Amino acid sequence: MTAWHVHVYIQLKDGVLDTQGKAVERSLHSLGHDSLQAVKIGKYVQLWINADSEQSARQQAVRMCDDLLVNGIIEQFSVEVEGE
Amino acid sequence: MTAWHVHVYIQLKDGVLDTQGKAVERSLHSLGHDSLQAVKIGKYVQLWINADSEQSARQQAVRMCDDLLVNGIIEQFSVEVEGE
Amino acid sequence: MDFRRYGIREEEYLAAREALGREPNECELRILGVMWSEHCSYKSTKHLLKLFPNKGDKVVLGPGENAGIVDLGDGLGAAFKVESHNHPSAVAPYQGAATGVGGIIRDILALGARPVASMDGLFFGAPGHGKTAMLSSGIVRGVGDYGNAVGVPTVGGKTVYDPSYNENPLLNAFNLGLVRLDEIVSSQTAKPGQLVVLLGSKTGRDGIAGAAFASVELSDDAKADRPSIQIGDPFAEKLLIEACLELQAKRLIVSMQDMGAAGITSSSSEVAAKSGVGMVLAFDKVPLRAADMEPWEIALSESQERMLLIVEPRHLEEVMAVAERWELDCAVIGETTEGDGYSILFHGEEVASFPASLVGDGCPPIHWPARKPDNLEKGWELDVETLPLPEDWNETLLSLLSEPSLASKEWIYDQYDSMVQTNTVRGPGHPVSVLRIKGRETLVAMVLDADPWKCALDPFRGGAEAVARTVRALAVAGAEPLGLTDCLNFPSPENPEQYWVMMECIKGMAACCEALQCPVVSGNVSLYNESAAGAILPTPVIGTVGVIPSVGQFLPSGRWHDGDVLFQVGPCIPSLAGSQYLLMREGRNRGRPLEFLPDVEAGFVRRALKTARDGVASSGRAVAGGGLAVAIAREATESGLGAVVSFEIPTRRDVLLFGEGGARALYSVPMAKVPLFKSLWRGFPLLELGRVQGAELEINGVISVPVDTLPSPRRIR
Amino acid sequence: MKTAVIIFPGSNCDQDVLYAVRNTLGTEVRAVWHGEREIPDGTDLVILPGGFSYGDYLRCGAMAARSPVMQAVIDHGRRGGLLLGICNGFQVLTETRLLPGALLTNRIPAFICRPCLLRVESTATPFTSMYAEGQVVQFPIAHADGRYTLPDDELKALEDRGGVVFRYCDGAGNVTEESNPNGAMNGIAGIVNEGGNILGLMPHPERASEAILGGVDGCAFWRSIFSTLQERRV
Ligand SMILES: Nc1ncnc2c1ncn2[C@@H]1O[C@H](COP(=O)(O)OP(=O)(O)O)[C@@H](O)[C@H]1O
Ligand SMILES: [Mg+2]
Repeated sequence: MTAWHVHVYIQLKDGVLDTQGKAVERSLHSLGHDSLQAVKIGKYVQLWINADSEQSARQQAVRMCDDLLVNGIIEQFSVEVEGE
Repeated sequence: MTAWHVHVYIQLKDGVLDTQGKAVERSLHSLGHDSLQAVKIGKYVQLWINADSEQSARQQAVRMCDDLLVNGIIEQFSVEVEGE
Repeated sequence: MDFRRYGIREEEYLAAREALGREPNECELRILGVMWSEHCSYKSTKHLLKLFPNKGDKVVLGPGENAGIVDLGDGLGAAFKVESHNHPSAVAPYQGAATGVGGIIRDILALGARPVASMDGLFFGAPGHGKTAMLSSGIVRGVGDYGNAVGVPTVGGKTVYDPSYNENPLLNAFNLGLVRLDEIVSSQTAKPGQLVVLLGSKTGRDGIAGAAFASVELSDDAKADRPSIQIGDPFAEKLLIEACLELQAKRLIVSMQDMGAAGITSSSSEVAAKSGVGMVLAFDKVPLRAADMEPWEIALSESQERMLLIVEPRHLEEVMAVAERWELDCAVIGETTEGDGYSILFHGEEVASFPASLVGDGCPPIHWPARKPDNLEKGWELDVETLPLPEDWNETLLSLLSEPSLASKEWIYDQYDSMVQTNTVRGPGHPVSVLRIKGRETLVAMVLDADPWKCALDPFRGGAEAVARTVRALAVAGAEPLGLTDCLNFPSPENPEQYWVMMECIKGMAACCEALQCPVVSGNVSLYNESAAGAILPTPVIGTVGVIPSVGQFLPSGRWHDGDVLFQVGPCIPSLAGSQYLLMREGRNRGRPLEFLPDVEAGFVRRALKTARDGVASSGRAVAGGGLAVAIAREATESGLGAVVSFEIPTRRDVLLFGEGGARALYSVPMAKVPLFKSLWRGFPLLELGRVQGAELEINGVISVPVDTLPSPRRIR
Repeated sequence: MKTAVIIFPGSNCDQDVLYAVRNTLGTEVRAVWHGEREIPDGTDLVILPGGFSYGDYLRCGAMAARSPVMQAVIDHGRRGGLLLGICNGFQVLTETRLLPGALLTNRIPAFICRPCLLRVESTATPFTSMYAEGQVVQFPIAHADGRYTLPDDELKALEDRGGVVFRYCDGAGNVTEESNPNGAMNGIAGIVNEGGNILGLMPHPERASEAILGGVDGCAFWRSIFSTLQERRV
């Protein structure tokens, strides 16, 4: 059993209006960051999981996403696994 | 000028209470995810920036972090730049 | 021993050494450094606070406890207090404000009271200034997110903008709770042989030495040595509230103390000292978030959402069961003993030991020298006749109503849940906030106010005026004032002129409390509010609480009826000194505020109370910021009605319309009740102003505006 | 009529709802802790109250939707029992998928608390039978995440079956951009499931159920439920 460090990136699906992103975009513009084209705000979840293999760690992480971490109606996610 | 897609990962510094992570960890455990050791929750911000070079895009992103996106007292961040 | 490293002054070091009869060790010095900081020890102000009257028929618990308690009648008490979280909010606005709200709620909870209402005092820099937008939005979000989640409504507050707060914004958090008088929990009732229990979140390295941090001036390059800021967890606080109230209802606790500044050390030594017992704590029993914490870090950690309980050994099991149900950590960390020895063990070794009373009471007071500011009188110079009259009065009124300090604070209080708990009869947006108490007739009313500009000009008069403003507002609404709490926000006391100003402010406040028989039951001091850019205005913030016997005796504001007669009661000649009008016109604060007249104030309060109780008016509002014209405009917009106002002017028009100060109120009275109203106010200056009618506001032929063009807060129906 | 109010850690409108139901109807109301596996026998109405269950960390209502008591609540709803989610409770219902869609951060990403006007779109529900079709009522809102959202095809299906029960509107009953406080699609403030027994809404009827608090438009909400249940009995 090894401990795996899993990174989960969650973002709103395309087409779902990201009001926080829009608000941050406006604030950054008003601070003079003119080269900024767009902002999108999501979640960065780190999980430390005990598992026999990288694959099993990934599977478990995906299951946690489905069970709780991600709302599939509005969100999408990707997973990266790192050994420890 | 190219548009660069910048990924910013923000997390709480070590030792700073992660109220969300704590609650999510408990909830995942109660859903039976026993192999889970720890959870940490942060932000995943995506920026689209116009810049001449990757380096300049990175610098601008870091400045946006300092100006607004990140509270240096409690948070730390890392940046990844991707061409478009 | 390099005691200065720990923020300890030489005389303090000597006092400690003498009390101990030996050299204090490093851990002890660190503890004393924090416990004897200004924030915890009140060493510069303790003797000044004695000037406040704190006794009265209705006072159940005065200063000295976690909060004051006044008697609402029928065995029920209101516990309330206001506290500053200025320095943390300046550095980390969101978290600083949030933990400020959480902290004051635990103060109230520590008495066994259920927190039912919050108010917030916000003092921001000039709206256009670089940091103001970021600081104000962060602070407001912090107040809101914490209060909203924890389920305590924010029912009112005070917001002031002035450049003196540019670098040093103020956040004062007020909370009020209800408690049955026979169920008050005390921090003074521990007996030897009882258990010291820590309930709530784990202890981490948050805000270590935050109290000491609050006792120094803000420096620009503070980033490096900033203490790690506390993070608020309103979710944990909500559980803590329910758990503590359940423990109290089941009578499982002997004594309780919140953990605020200086964490475990402060709370436990206070309980020991006040109860007259000793205490032995084993720090290895403290549930930690970071494994490698040193004893002094554990001692001083300001991790939030923790309470200290004193429990009889036979109740421990039940206490643990309650904690488990609410999913809170709970650990026995020590016990009370005979005598007054307070000692901390870590892995079996004694790391600190002193008499319990030493930390709380042992700090030698400091009497800073006071000197009347040289230019005080210069600031009083104001020859009104040299001021040009406004050219366009409509425009003047409209601009005044849009001045940041006078404009609607909707953008702020809309972010606050003001209605949760379903008791809010009048929430933010009204001159007083009013709560009902379920199952009773009585209403509780409260106001938070301040007038820093007048305090700066004449601290005695300004201090008195600030207190008077709160009491007038309550009295007009029909609320008998029972007591008040105050937060003294001032710059460094080490400057003799600033010290003098603070002292005079306190004297002025005390004089008004005395005259109106409104005792001070709790409070807080925040000094060193200055930065390289300068000092803040002297800013005593007053939170006053009153009781209205029944809904029928509550006089609302903004309830004009068509055909009502409008009156101003009170001395007719206000002053432009420190007025919003003058600040707006000149951009500078000057003039001498009106003299404080104790008999007039008392006479006003007596008559205003009777006016509300006898139901002789339809609407009433004390005249405050912006003067009579602003009061009329607010009543008009809230009522959705116009008025024709025209009266003899005993002085310059702008002075009467925009001048401030003194016991004055605006009433609208149904025609049929005018004789009654007049007889009620006999012996007091009374000025008939005009009539409620139409949809235009017309004042003495100079102001004429349609009411629906005045800036006004939202009206739904 | 027996009502059960579920209390999650972090719920904060639980006592308000208990009080409003008792005060308006005088009927039996019980609090049920989230850790229970069952709801009391004979429960007619289950209410998921407002608040910040589990701190609203991660996503509003997400963790509450997965807490132990929810299986019993879901079963109650599936059996046709009346189930009401107010504010956070509505968020919980969407997270359990008993109601379609999701509640996202408000158009202006901040908490907003104030009275709101609502148009009653459907009186054919057990919760609104005592209102008039198109009636404008005032209930307060208090939330940061109330922007009701769902995919276009589902939105159409929801509208087509008359599943929208309340919409934000102005004083004249018009659904406008300005009268929509959070950017919800089609101004939607409350919806009902296909079975007609599960209702979720963001505004708080329990805060509009007493004159002293400034409004009584919520009373008919509780009375509707009461009379529906009476009728079902006979
Ligand atoms: N920070 C705040 N939080 C909540 N309510 C506030 C706040 N600031 C002002 N208010 C509310 O806005 C209204 C006006 O506030 P204030 O600034 O004191 O102006 P006024 O001169 O009318 O008293 C009051 O009802 C007050 O309770
Ligand atoms: Mg006020």
